[in-house]
Amino acid sequence: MSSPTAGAPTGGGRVDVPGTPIFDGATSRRGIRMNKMFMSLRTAEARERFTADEAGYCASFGLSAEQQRAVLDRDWQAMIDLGGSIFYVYKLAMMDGRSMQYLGGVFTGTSEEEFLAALRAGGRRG
Amino acid sequence: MSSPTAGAPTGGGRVDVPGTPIFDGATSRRGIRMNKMFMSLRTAEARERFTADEAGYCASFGLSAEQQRAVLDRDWQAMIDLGGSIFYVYKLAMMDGRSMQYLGGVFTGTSEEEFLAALRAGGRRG
Amino acid sequence: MAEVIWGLATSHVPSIGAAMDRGKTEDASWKDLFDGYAPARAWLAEHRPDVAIVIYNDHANGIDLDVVPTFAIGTSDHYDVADEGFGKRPVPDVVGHPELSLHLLESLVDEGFDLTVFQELDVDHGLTVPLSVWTPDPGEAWPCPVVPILVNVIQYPQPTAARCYALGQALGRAIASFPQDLKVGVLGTGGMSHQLAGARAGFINPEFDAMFMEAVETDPERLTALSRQDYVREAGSEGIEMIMWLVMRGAMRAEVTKVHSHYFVPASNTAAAVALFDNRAPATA
Amino acid sequence: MAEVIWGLATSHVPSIGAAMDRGKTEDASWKDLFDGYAPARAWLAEHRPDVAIVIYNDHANGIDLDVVPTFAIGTSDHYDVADEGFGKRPVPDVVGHPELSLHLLESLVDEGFDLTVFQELDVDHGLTVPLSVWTPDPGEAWPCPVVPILVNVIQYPQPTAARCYALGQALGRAIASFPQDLKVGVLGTGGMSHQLAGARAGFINPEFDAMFMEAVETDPERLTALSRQDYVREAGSEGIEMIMWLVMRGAMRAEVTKVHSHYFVPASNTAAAVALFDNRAPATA
Ligand SMILES: [Fe+3]
Ligand SMILES: [Fe+3]
Repeated sequence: MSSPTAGAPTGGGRVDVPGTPIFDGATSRRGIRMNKMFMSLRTAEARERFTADEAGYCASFGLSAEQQRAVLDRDWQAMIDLGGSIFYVYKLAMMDGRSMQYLGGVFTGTSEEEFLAALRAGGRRG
Repeated sequence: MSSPTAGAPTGGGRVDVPGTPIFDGATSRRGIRMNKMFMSLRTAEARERFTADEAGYCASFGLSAEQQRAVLDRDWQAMIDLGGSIFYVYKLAMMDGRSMQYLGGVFTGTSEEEFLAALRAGGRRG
Repeated sequence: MAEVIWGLATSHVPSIGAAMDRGKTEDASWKDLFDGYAPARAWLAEHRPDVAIVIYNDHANGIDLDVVPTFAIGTSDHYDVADEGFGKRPVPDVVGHPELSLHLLESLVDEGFDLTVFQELDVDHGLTVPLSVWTPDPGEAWPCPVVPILVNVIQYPQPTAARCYALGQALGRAIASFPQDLKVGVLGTGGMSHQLAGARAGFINPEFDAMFMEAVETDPERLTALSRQDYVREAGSEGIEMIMWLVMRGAMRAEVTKVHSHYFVPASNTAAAVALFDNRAPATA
Repeated sequence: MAEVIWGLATSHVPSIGAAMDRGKTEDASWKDLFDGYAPARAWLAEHRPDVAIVIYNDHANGIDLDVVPTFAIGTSDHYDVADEGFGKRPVPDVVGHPELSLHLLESLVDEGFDLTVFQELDVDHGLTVPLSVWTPDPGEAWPCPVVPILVNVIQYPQPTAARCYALGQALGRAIASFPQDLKVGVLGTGGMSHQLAGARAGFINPEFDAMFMEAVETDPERLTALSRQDYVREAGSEGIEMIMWLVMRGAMRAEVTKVHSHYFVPASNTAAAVALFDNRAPATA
């Protein structure tokens, strides 16, 4: 077996770091309907339709019942667990007027203020 | 300078063969509006709209005046010259009930029957 | 570990599928082609894999020109048969094998192949005609799940023949490292010589095709030394898609055993061929 | 021949663009960051290229998850600024340079990089924030046309750091072989350490960032030896996007001269940095 490509032989392999969701292929497959729904929220017209009937809008994108529940309940952790990519989930958070620091508080079990204070103090350490 | 990739150092470079249109990046850029229009003709609904108003349909896809003229006149050679990919142009030919052998006749200046006969005799030689 | 049990090279001309769908396989203009498939089909029926990997290209049906990937892989569990403009072919939709797809993707990216991932994809005649060549009467379902691998052969710059063969070799290693015991069939599709547009439309080159057919079995490296210019000149502007056979061939052993091959002119504007290779070492006598 | 005159590494955090768009650059929480940009901006204003190549990733704005390319290049003459959900940024659309794009594509594919071609693309903060870091007040137009090169850093498996650096080296050769005399600026974007989700959200690693900042200038090979696991562990799940700096660095000479760098925590959840490198051999004394 030869080395087929410069830049190839080193650096690959799976990733597993505690406390760190990895958005891999299986996760992306699980979340694709929900993520497509989040991406659609870039237009004002879609945001209006979503707001008028959140459950119906979710259903039209084919979300699973669990995913729909997570969205309707604004269960941000569940959205990530059910295949949401943070960049896509954040579209919904923005709609709700929530910041990435608010989400950070949710994910770390602290308040937005505490999370922000930790960032201002130089960030959290692994 | 090292060899960066197996399968890379040989075989590249530009292509120039007489009598042979090369669908390269510049051609594809030139033809993209027209090719997108051709691709849309996969649905019956689009074919109906196209048939009802060919010029209007072309305009809605942003074809250039030359491209629109080529389409309306069924000037198959001009469609290729103006950036059409044969796989896309063929969608329109199919709509018109034209075969790839008919197009072959057009491109080679013979009739469909002569073109077909040449194929049946083993194909044309370069 | 998964193992490639056979490789099947076959043209994917849409009219081959249409002839089957319309019951014309006994017509004078088609009979020799379909008779030529019979020995391959018979052998394949005895050697059913658990999953098939189909190397093909799309033809303005599943992918538009706004995004043109050099190499791509589907990771879905289901691929709809595309409506190419005259209704869907009356064949089953394609069941995927996402676990194998994702394993291949990870291995190939780690080896430095820059694949594009399709999580949703409609598959056109480039994929379904080869499945029909293999299995003329699938009934409700194709014989096994499929992993589609797409190659850009339509828009210059296509990957080089050498790069396609290198992809195939890496694909072979990736298959071998799959943790489950699976028997894998690999289909390399397209070709042989043909050209659809230009003053040279209708071009067929049986000498080049014969050389290619021989070399793909016994000396594939020779085919990797040919440039894009060589392929377009010798095989026609659409015949360059034969580089997809090299992906299949790269995934097989250095020595393979030809089970059957057949060459037929013309299927539409194309020199149509089938070539079936057994990838298992010959049984010791 | 075209020549890389400088390389600019910069974070592309959306809030940096928002702070500029809303006139908040003098606010206490932002002033140090923007003051830190000043020396780079002054030098860049004196060294205007004819074209800029921006290495970036999209964030659910220009590309959806149904198609995920490992590496892609735009070949258009125009890229609209994306509406990310709160209206388009009040900055100019991006003018492309299709001739250079197509030359780079052909060279890179010939070297065995399997790029995806985008003929149409909306560009998001990943591309426009770096342009704003460079040029805070573009007026009607950015300083020069742009070639976008996209890297998948969002969905595992990302390309390895080594593959990104190899792409950069091939990009450097491709730029050098462009027939026109053009001065080229290369922007590597993203980073530095940050993580948005999970129990480790808010993670920042200034020691790793300092090591990376030093090594990207003086010993980039060292950074190519790090695995995906190393990047995610040390830089956070989103900090892995720093591999895009390596594409920029690969396109430059082995020896570069740092003009200026600055490091700032936090811009949103991110350790933000700028680093500007002169690619021309120091004038002989
Ligand atoms: Fe084909
Ligand atoms: Fe980013």
